[in-house]
Amino acid sequence: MDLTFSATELAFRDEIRTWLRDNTQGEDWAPMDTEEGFEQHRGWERTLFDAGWSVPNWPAAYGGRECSLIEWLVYEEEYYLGGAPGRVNTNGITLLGPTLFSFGTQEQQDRFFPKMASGEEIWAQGWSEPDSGSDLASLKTTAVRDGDHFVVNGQKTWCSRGAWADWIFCIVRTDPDSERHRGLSYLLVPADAPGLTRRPVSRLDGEPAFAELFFDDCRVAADNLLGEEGQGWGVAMATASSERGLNLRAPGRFLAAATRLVALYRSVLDAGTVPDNGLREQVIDAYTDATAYRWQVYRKASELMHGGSMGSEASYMKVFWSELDVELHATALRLLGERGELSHHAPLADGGSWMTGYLFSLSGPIYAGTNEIQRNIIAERVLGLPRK
Amino acid sequence: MDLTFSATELAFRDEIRTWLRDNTQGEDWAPMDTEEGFEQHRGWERTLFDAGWSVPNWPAAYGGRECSLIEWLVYEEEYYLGGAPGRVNTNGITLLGPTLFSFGTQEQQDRFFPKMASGEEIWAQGWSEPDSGSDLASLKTTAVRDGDHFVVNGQKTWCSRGAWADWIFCIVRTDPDSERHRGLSYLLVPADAPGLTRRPVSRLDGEPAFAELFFDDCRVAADNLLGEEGQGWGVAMATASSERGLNLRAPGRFLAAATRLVALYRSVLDAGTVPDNGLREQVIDAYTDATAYRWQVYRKASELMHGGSMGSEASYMKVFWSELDVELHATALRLLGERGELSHHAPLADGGSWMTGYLFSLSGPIYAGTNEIQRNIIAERVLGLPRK
Amino acid sequence: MDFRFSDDQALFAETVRGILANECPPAAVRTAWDNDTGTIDGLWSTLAATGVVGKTAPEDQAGLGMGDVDLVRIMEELGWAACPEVVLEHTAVAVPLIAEGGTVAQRDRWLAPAAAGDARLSCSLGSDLVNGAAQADALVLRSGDEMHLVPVDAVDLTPQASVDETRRLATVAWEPSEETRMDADAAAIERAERRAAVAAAAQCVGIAQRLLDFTVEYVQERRQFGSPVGVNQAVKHHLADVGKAIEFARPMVYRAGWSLTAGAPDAAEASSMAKALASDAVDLACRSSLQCHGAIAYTVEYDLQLWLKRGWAMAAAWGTASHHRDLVGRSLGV
Amino acid sequence: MDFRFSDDQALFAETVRGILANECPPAAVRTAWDNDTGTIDGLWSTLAATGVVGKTAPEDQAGLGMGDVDLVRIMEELGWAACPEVVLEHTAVAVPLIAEGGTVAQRDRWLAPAAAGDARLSCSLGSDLVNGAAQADALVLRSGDEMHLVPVDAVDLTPQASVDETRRLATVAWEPSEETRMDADAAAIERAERRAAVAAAAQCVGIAQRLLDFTVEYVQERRQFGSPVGVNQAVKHHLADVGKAIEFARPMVYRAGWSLTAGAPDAAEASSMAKALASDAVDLACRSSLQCHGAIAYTVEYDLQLWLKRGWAMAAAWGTASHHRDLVGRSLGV
Repeated sequence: MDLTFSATELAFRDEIRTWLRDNTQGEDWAPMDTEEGFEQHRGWERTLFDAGWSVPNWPAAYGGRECSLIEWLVYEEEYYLGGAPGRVNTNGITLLGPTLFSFGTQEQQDRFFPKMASGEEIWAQGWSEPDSGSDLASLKTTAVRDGDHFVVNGQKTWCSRGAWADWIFCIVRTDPDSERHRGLSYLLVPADAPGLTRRPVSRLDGEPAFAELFFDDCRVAADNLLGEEGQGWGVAMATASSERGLNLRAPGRFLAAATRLVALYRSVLDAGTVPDNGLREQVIDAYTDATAYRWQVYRKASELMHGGSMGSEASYMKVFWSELDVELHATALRLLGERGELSHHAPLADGGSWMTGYLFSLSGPIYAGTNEIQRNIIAERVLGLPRK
Repeated sequence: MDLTFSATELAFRDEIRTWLRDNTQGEDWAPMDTEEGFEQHRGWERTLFDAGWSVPNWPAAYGGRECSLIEWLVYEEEYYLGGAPGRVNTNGITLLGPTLFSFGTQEQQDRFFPKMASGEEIWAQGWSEPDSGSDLASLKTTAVRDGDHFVVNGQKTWCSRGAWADWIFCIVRTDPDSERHRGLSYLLVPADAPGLTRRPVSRLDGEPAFAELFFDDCRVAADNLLGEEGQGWGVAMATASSERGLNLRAPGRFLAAATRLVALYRSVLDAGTVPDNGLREQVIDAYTDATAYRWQVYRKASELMHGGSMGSEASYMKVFWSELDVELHATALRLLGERGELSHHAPLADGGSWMTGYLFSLSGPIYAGTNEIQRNIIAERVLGLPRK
Repeated sequence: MDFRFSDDQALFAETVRGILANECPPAAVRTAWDNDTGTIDGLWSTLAATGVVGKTAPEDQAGLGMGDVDLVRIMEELGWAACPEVVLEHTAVAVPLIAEGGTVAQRDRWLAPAAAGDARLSCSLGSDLVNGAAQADALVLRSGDEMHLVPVDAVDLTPQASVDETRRLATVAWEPSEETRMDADAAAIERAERRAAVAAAAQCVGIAQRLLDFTVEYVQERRQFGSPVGVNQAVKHHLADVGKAIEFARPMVYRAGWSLTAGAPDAAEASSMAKALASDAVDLACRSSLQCHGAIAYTVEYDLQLWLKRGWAMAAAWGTASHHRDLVGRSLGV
Repeated sequence: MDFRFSDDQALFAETVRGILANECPPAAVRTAWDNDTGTIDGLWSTLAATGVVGKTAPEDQAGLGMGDVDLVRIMEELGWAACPEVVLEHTAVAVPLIAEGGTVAQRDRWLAPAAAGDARLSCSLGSDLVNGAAQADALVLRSGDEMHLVPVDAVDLTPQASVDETRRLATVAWEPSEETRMDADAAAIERAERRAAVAAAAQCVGIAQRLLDFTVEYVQERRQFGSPVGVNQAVKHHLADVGKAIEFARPMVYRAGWSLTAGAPDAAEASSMAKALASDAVDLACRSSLQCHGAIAYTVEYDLQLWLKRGWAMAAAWGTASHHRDLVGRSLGV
C-alpha cells in the first residue's frame, strides 16, 4: 500500500488545475437543459477537446491522453473543485463510451468517438418506456429488419438530454416474438431519423431535461447496431457494470459539494442563525462520507488497474454516492432555514440554489436502477441471500 | 376537544402520586429475573393489590377500582415517573387479562383473576417454539384430549418469566391433523403440571429471564381451555390487538425515560464531556417523540372510550414505541462515551446501567411480532397495499 | 380529557374539504402556478363566504372568534388540497395579531374587511420572505421588537422565486413609522409565532397525507415484473414509515392547537414539537413518495410535484424542524 | 497511488486468521468470559511467537518495527474472531508510545520483554477505564499533559464490569512520580490517540464483518412461512445496509493507518473519520444482526452475543462516533 501520488500523478494534477484556472473564468453558464444552455455547454466540450481534456482516459487517436484510472480520478477531483461546468455529453462519454469500446466495430469506433469527444455529437439514452422502468426487460419498442435498415416503432421516455441530443442509444426488441431479456438489440439512432418525433418533458426543476421519443416507422441503418442482433441485453448490462460507468462515479463532485457545505455552515454560523443542534454533525457526516467515498473509489481503482473486477459490488457504490448526495443537499437546505425553499431564479439565492441541487440529487436514488433494486443486488449477489 | 384533565382525573392523579411517594421509599430492588428478585417483585404485587393499585382498571370484584382508560394512562405515567419497580405479572395482567375477560367463563374469571391481581399467581406466555417465531401458526406442540384432561407434548421457548412463573398461557395444536391457523387451542397450564420440565435460559443481560418448556405427556385439566377448542388462533389474536394489550403501551415509561435522558444530558453537559454535535438534537428528539406518543395514546384512548376500535393501527404504536425506546437508550450510551459499555454490576454505573436498559429496549422491535411484520401489517391492512 | 373534535369542528373541516374538492383540484392549482397572482380565481371569495377567512376575527368584527384548535383541521385540508390561498398568513397569523395587538385605529380599519375577505393580509414575523405580498392589501411586518401594519402601497417588493411557484415570495423594503406601529408586546408576538408554527404544521400534515394517498394509489396500479409495485416489501416499509410519521405528528399538532387556545403552559413547547414533527413528516413523505413513484414523479407534468414542492416549502416556512427542535431544547433547559 | 496491501501484509493477516481459527473459536472466547483473567490460555504466547505482539516494537528491541498500516488488517482479524487478548492496548498503543516517548530506562526495561510477549502492557490515554489492567505487568497512564509508565503493583484497581465480560476493565488509583514519568510530548500523545482510534476502528470493522457473516448464514438457513427468512426484502435491505457501512468504513481505516505511518497531513482527521465510521458500522451491524436473528440472538447461549457485546464495547472504547465526529469538525474549522 502506497497512497502517495507519484510524481507523474502530481504533474498531471498540476497541469489540469492550471488549465482549469486559466479557462473557467468569467463565463455565466445557463442551465444545461435549456436550448441556450445546451449549445453553450456544447461549446465547452469543444474547448475541453481542443485542449485534450475532454476524454483524458481515452486513446490519443480519439482525442484522449491515455491517462490511468487514478489520474482520471485526480482529473475529476480537480474538475469539480475548480467549479467547471457540467458535462453535457456525459451520457455519451461515460455510459455509451465504455460499451462502444467493448462492443463496437473499428468502423463504429472511428465514426463515433471523435465527434463524441469533441461535443459535435451529443448523446442521449433511450432505454426506459412508459411501462418499463425498473423492469427494463419488459420493453416493447420493436425494430424490424428491412434490408440494410431497421424499422423502429414504439415509445421511449425519461430520455435525459433527449430534447436536443444528436444521437440516442436505444435498446429495442428486434425479435417481436421474444420475451423479457431475449431478442433485444442495442441500436444507435440519429435524432434526425425520419419517423422519430421528440417531445421535451420538463424535469422537476422546470427545465426540459427529458424527452419522450415517438418512433413511427422510423428507419435506422443496420450499421448502427452495437453488438450482435439479439444480444442487446448483454451489451446493456455491460454498460451498467462497466468499471468506468456510472457506478464508479468519481468522488470529485461530492468532495466539492461537501466543501461548499462546510463553507455554507461557517457562513451561517458567522451570521448567528444556525441553531446549536444536529446540523453541525450532519455537515461533518457529509464531509466524512465524501472522504470515505473518495478512498473507496481509489481503492477500487487500484484493484481495477491490477486485474481486479467490480461486479455487483458496484451497487454499493451507487447506493452510497446517491444517498450521500441527497443528505448533503438536505443538510444545506436545513442550514438555509426559511430561505431553503428558494429556486435559483430568486435574487436572494445568489445565482446558485441548493434547492436546485437537492432536486437534482433526488434523481440519484431512482435512475440507473433504483436503490431498492441495488440493495436487492447487494443482498443476493454480494452477500448470497436467497432470491426466492 | 377538551384536553383538560377533569377534577376526577386530577384527584385520581393526586391519590396515586401520594400513595407511590409514600410506598416506594428505600427498598433496593434485585433484578426481576433472578430468583430473589422474582419473589421480591411478587411481594410488591401484593402491596399494590392491598392498596387497590394492582389492577386499577379492573372490576372491583377482582381487586380493581374500575377506573377509566384515561385514568389508567394517568396511573401509568405516575407509576413510571415515581420510579416504582417493574411489574412481574405484566404478562398476566396486560396480555392474558383482557383475553380472559373476553373469552373466559365466569368460573375461569373467578378462579384466575383475584390471584393474578394479587401476585399469588404469576403468569408467563408459552407461544413461541424453536421453529415457530414470527411464523406462529406453524407451531407443533400438541394437546390430545383424554377424558377431562389434555395430554400435551412438545416444546415452547422464549417463555419470558417462565423460569419461576406459576402458570403459563399456551397455544397448542388440539387437532393433530390440522395445519396453520386451524386446530389450535388456548390452554392455561399450571407450572407444576406433571410432565412439564422447565429450563431457564439467560437473556442477553445474563439474567435467566426466559425458559424453555418441555412437555412430555403433560396432563392439563380440560377446564383450563380458554375459549372453544380449535379456536385458539382467534383467541390469541384478540390478545394481540386488545385495546389494553401490549400495543397500547402506556406512555409513562417512555416519558420517564426521556426525562432521565434530559437529566443525563444536563449532567454530562455540566461535566464538559459532551461534544457539541448531534447529541443535543437526539435528546430533544427522544423527548419530543415520547410526548408525541403520549398524545397519540390519549387520542386513541378517547376514541376507544367512545366506541372507537383500534385494529391494525395498533401496529403503528408498537413500531413507534419500540424504536423510540431503542433510540432513547442509544442516545444515552453515546452521551456516556467510553463509560457506555459498563454493565449494571460496575460501581461506576451507579447501580443503574443505561446499557442494561439498552439491551432491554432491543427486545422491543423483536417480540410481539417483529417490526418488519408490523410494517407489513400497516402497509397491507391500514394503507391497503397488495399482499402479493 | 377528550381528544375528539366536536361535531361542529369536524363538520366545518368536511365542508372545507368539499369546497376544495370542487374549486381547488390539481388543474386549478396549476393555474395558480402560471398566472399573475399565484391564486385560484374565486377561491378566496368562497373561503371567505364559508367563514374560513374570518374564522379567527373577533365576533364584533364580522369574524367567528375562534381559536387555533378550530383551525388545525382546516389547515390540514388546505394542505391536502395544496390550496395556494394565503389563509395561513391572513387568518392564522395576521388577523389574530391585529385583534390582539393592533391599535384601535388599525383594528377599526382592517379587522372587519379582513374577516369578510375584502382585505387580504400577509405577514412576516422575522423572516426575510413574505408570501403573497404583492396580492395583499397590507402587510404585518416586524422591526426589531415591534410589529407594524403597513399598507402594501407603502412598501417596495422584490420577488423571490420559490420552488413552489404558487408561493409568490418577496423581500420587502419599508420604513417603520409611528403610524404603522402596532401595540403588540413580546408575548403577543410570541403567540403569533406559535400560531404560525401550528398552522404550518397542520398544513404539513395535510400535504404529507396527500403525498401518501397519491403514492398508495400509484403503487397499487403501477405494475413492474408482473406485479403491482406495492407488493415489494421495501415499498411497503417506505410507506409504513411515512404513515407512522404522519400518525404521530397529527395528535401533537392537535394538542398544540388546543394548548394555544387554552393558554396551557405547554403551548410554546407543544407548538415547536408539532412543527418539528410535521416538517420531518412532510419531508419524509416527499422523499419516499418520489422514490416509490420513480421517474414519473420527477416531472412537472405529473401532479405529485404540486405537493412535493409545497411540502418542501412548508417544511421550511415558519421555522425548519431544526429551528423548532432548538426551541424545544431551550424549553427543556438543554 | 496504490491501495493494495503488499503480499507480506496480506500473508501476515492470513496467518493471524489461521491462528485465531484454531485457538480462538467461540468456545475459547467463552472460557475468557468465565475465567479469572479474561484471556484464552496460550493464545498470547502464540501471538507473541508469530510476531503479532511485538509487531510495532523497534527492531533493535526484538520487535518488527512496523507501523499502523501493518496493523490494520491484523486488528480486523482480531475483531472478526472476538479475540480477547489486549493486543490493541499493548501493541498498537503502549509499545509505540514507549518506543517514542519512554525514557531510556523505560525503553531498556520494557520494550524487549514487551516485544517478546514476556511483559504485558495496558494503557489509558485519558479514559477512566483500563482494559486488562489486572493481568498487565505495567500500565501506561495519563496525568494531565504527562504520560507515565507504572508497574501494576504500584496501583490500586477497582474492577468495573463491562457488558462484554472478557473486557476486564478497572479504574486505577495511582501516584504520578518522577520515576514513572515518560518523556512523551503532546504530539506523541496525540499520535498515540490516533493509533488507538485506528486500531479500535479496525477491530470494529472486523466485528461488524463477523456479525454480518453470522447473520447471512442464519437467514439462509432459518425458515419461517415456508421460506428462508433471507428471502424477505426487509432482511435483504437491513443486511445490504450493514454491508455498505462496512464497505465504506474499511478503506477509511486503511487510509488512516497509512497516513499515520506515513505522517501524512490528514492523519488526525482520517483516524477520527475512521473511528466514527467504524463505530457506526459496528453499531448498525449489532442492531441489524440481532433484529434479523430475532429472539434466538437475545440469549447468552447463542454465540452472536459474543460479537454483539464486543461490538457495543468497541464502538464506545477509544472514542465514540460522536467524539470523533467532533474532532473531525474541529479539523474542518466548524
